[in-house]
Amino acid sequence: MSTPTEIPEGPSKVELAPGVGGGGEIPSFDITLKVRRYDPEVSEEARWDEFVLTMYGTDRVLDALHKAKWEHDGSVSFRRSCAHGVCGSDAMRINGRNRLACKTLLKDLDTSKPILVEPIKGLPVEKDLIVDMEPFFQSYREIMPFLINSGHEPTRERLQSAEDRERFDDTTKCILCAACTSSCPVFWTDGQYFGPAAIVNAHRFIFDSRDDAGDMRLEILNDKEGVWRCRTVFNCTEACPRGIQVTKAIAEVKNAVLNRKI
Amino acid sequence: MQVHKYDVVIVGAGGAGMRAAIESGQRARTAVLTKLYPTRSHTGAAQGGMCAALANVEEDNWEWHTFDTVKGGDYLVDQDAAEVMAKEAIDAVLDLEKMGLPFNRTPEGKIDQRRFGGHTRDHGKSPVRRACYAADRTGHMILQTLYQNCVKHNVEFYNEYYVLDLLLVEEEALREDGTSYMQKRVAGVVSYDLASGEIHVFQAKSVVFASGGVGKVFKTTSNAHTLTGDGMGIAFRRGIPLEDMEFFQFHPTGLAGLGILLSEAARGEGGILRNADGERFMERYAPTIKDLAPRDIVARSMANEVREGRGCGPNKDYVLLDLTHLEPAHIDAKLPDITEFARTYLGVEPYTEPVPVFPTAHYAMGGIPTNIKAEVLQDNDTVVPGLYAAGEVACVSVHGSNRLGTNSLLDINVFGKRAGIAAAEYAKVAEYVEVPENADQFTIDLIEQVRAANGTERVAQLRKELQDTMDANVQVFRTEQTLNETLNVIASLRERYKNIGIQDRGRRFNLDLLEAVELGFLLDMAQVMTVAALHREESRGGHFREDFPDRNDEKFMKHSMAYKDDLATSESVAGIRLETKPVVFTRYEPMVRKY
Amino acid sequence: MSKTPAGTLYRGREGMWSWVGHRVTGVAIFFFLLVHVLDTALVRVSPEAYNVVIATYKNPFMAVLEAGLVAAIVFHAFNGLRVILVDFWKKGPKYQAQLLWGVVGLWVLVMVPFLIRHLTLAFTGGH
Amino acid sequence: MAVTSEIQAPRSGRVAPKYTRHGSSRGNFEMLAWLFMRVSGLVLVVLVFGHLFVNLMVGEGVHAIDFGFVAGKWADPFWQIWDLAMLWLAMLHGTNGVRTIINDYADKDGTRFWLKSVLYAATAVIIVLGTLVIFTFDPCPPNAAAELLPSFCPAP
Ligand SMILES: Cc1cc2nc3c(=O)[nH]c(=O)nc-3n(C[C@H](O)[C@H](O)[C@H](O)COP(=O)(O)OP(=O)(O)OC[C@H]3O[C@@H](n4cnc5c(N)ncnc54)[C@H](O)[C@@H]3O)c2cc1C
Ligand code: HEM
Ligand code: SF4
Ligand code: F3S
Ligand code: FES
Repeated sequence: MSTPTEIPEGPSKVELAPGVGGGGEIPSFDITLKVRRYDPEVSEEARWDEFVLTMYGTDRVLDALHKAKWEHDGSVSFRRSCAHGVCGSDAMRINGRNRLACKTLLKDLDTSKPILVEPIKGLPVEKDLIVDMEPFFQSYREIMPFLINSGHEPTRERLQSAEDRERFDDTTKCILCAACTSSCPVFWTDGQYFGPAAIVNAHRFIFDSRDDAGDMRLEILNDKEGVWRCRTVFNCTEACPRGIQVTKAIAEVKNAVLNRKI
Repeated sequence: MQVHKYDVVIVGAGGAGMRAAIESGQRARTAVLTKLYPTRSHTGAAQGGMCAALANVEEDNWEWHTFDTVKGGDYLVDQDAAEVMAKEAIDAVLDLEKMGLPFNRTPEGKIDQRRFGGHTRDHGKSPVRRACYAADRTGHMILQTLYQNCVKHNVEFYNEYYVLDLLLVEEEALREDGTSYMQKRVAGVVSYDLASGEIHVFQAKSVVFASGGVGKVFKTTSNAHTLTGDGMGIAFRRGIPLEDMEFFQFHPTGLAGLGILLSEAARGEGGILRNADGERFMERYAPTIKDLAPRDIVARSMANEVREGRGCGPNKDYVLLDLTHLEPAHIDAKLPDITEFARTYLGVEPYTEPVPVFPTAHYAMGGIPTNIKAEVLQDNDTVVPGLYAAGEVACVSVHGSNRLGTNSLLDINVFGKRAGIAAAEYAKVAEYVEVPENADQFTIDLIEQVRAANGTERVAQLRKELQDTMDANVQVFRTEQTLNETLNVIASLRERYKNIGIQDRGRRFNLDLLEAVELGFLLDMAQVMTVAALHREESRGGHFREDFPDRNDEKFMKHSMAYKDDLATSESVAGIRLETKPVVFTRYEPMVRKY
Repeated sequence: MSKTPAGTLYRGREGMWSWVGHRVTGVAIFFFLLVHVLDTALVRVSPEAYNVVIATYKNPFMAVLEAGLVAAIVFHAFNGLRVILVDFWKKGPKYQAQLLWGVVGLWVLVMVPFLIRHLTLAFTGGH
Repeated sequence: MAVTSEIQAPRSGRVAPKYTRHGSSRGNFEMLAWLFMRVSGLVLVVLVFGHLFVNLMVGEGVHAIDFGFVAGKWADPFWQIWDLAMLWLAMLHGTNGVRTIINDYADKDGTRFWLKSVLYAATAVIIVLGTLVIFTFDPCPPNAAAELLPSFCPAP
């Protein structure tokens, strides 16, 4: 990850291929959006609501939800903020799989059938697509997700080789969206399992050469609700919108615990 | 009325809010109120980097950095503030590294640095590598690292608490010269708990505003849906002026049509802009540093290319960002996220195809006026004791009329830290200000009025019309006529706003209601921006008036200060009174800004 | 605390279905094993008793059940090896889906000859 | 509209009871169990496949199995050890597997306890019984019909 000394200069003028970058007309199409609705203020029963919407080629599921909320039923509730997959607000179950609504293009789904949108599983639903995230963050906090360095503070930065930096690069990408944890069948059972997201964030520090508390985190995850509950189901890896190799990270943590003990 | 009592209350848990919380949390009893889970804040979207003259890869020093900041801001920067920021930048970066931020590294293991627009060596001689970065998710790593340290220090967060009002009391006081004035004091804030729909009052000795930007007044924007200028709006409604609101930065490379940002790092790493003829047009506008010219210049150049018919695509309404001459491996190593955006959202493969881009509303240079201690000013020089602001919501002003890339992540860290320390120190010596009776009444009225609203106008429709107007008339090119037109539109939208209807009348997670409240802030802020833009009859930095295309130092080398003026005195426009505030000069005399 | 409304079935992929398979076969084998030890224990009672029970294993219906059991064991065993590779081999997680197809392939490879032999034996009758 | 007026502050850190972990487990039991599953699995592959092959594939397959067949095998200490190892490993492996499954799906502590008690009791019985059978087994029981016995038995 070192800086190449010279960045190539592009030519001042190039021939552009005809129509390059031009998308032509953006096609529009109709979709049926089915949203799992639940509002305990109204009824203890959940229900499906259907919206028929005209959408465009670059639209995402989030745009469809917005359209449903803004033009049809203002009470449809969901979290969202950044709208481009970096804040982790809008993990939800789209056609049965955990996805970020803002990163799922409608045209990549089968629009001939209704698109099903449900809250993520395993966390208490508060209203419609909004779930209580506290249990999720609690597990995150329990793995001590912060750098602990026992040496004395250097005056400048701590040195770290590019290779050492690369070692934990993958797990630094986590946006705490909970798509992984709420896709894990083990987490669904009793909610006690620390869950992949907590392990991913522990991994980020365990393999950071600047950190000295890896052993403490390994001890925490050597719990009966820790890494050993993972059954390598891989739903987490498939759900992660950041492309983090979650199961691999979990395997690395398992092996780190083993190596420490044996 | 539920009243919580804290020494320090911080509004907002983005970079600035959490940086403040880390400091204040260790010194005083601190609560952080945030409308989003902290890690959802928009600081996480920042990509390119955070600059500091570390001189890790080439010669550099903070004085050059100060100069670039001042020049980049077209000399409207308060130079004392810029100096503070450039000096403290080095520690700000090192602090983050020590907190655990995984910066990219040089072969020697030091923090790596890269080029960014407007950052030069020796007062503009050539580009310099000053931006420290973590791939192209520097903001993400800053946000995560700060949150991690908040967890470490057990900072108390109130997540999904919308602050909707600031409690200020006024008392008569005497100036040094014997004249009397009304001194504001802060008593706390009022918030709305999204989960339960309840109102909570927070009494505090110090309040820090760190609630971020206001990009959602525009349609095409890199900002989150939640960046609705609440903090600025709350302060403004309570009589605090807003400084330099006419200056809004339009980032050159938003994905065409969507506004999603492709970081300037794309150009820092060698990407270039081309028009429909395949020409690298920036060679014409900024012969020395070309594509790495400051954002306002690049954005205007792009808009100009499109205006003059050299735009690309079916509607000739965008230009192209060309990365095809770069090694795919280089692109993957340095720009993985943003190339993924191009692929995901436009279906364009940046290795082989140029990416359609167009300027997108990005950053509010203006905001709540503060001094370099992050203390909020109630006028040009009177501090409101106990009230602080930092980050995008504030205007120190280090960005002047145009912010340099990577200076904002720096700003939030430097002034976030300052605000946190100052707020805690103040709380140690200060007494609580009595919370006024019925402190929550204003907020209850606001909420209940909206909850009961059953008019015929839709919030989403009004917001869309507002955003369309702002995009059409208050974007990179402005004229008196377009601005006046906008004021008329906003005035009619305000009328219609009185007749809105919402459908969700519940208490739990009533986002329908919140969106209506947020629209109220957006309307206020759009109006302030437009009035300020109308007032500034010159072109400077991010503000370009076609009817006044030149910078006019004689008349306008000053900050604008917009006050809410309910009495609608004769000089005020649309209930907004504009005054000015002198710019602080220390080292640099204004020069023509040329790159 | 609000009740979690149940929704649709989660649409997992290779990893999830192989796990479901592994779990189901594991339990099935376990229960068979309990019975199998008990019936084998009859050898301690008397040769007659044992042979009577074992004879019931020898009709075609049981043969099919037996084939199912072997199928379960073979899948569980191969998938168990896959799980072990995922745990300990660096590239295991990356190739888990391919490994599963390998497991299925091997399973077919073992089951076809076995079934041919086992079912011919079962249906043609021994002695 | 039922809305509670008291709300614990701050909201962060308020975790629904279902999710709070009751203390942490000490020791490395779960790790060892996990490791055991893998090691025993590897050994079982050999044992079980060998067992199946010899019993179902060689000669006449399942038809050949009768008292004589079993007795013939267990007269040889090699098969005794083989089957003993298989019995123990498979039972422990299977029991631990089922234990995990009970932990996963039995929500209430009480249910968990009972299911596991039954499981462990069954396992103990089966292992003890199986072991006894293998070791106390007499391939040529005195008063049995000669045609049922393996050929090496002395004629009565
Ligand atoms: C796409 C993008 C890329 C960028 N890239 C760079 C870059 O490379 N370098 C750089 O220097 N700068 C960059 N910037 C600018 C920089 O990221 C932002 O200006 C900066 O992060 C703002 O931080 P903040 O803490 O002030 O606000 P934010 O991070 O936006 O946080 C605002 C906080 O306030 C809270 N809040 C808001 N309203 C309320 C309310 N009413 N009640 C309670 N809480 C409230 C929110 O919940 C949130 O926690 C970029 C910006 C964008 C949009
Ligand atoms: C033949 C070779 C075998 C191999 C290689 C093997 C391998 C494994 C492995 C690796 C696991 C752990 C899976 C995990 O942690 O996700 C496992 C689980 C299990 N095994 Fe086996 N096993 C074998 C035979 C058996 C036998 C004979 C039984 C029955 C007695 C059995 C019953 C189980 C059960 C019940 C589980 C738990 C499943 C779960 O938790 O989902 N296995 N096996
Ligand atoms: S690991 Fe991936 S899926 Fe899980 S919380 Fe982090 S970003 Fe989301
Ligand atoms: S889905 Fe669950 S079981 Fe493990 S591999 Fe992922 S955490
Ligand atoms: S809205 Fe931010 S991740 Fe989707």
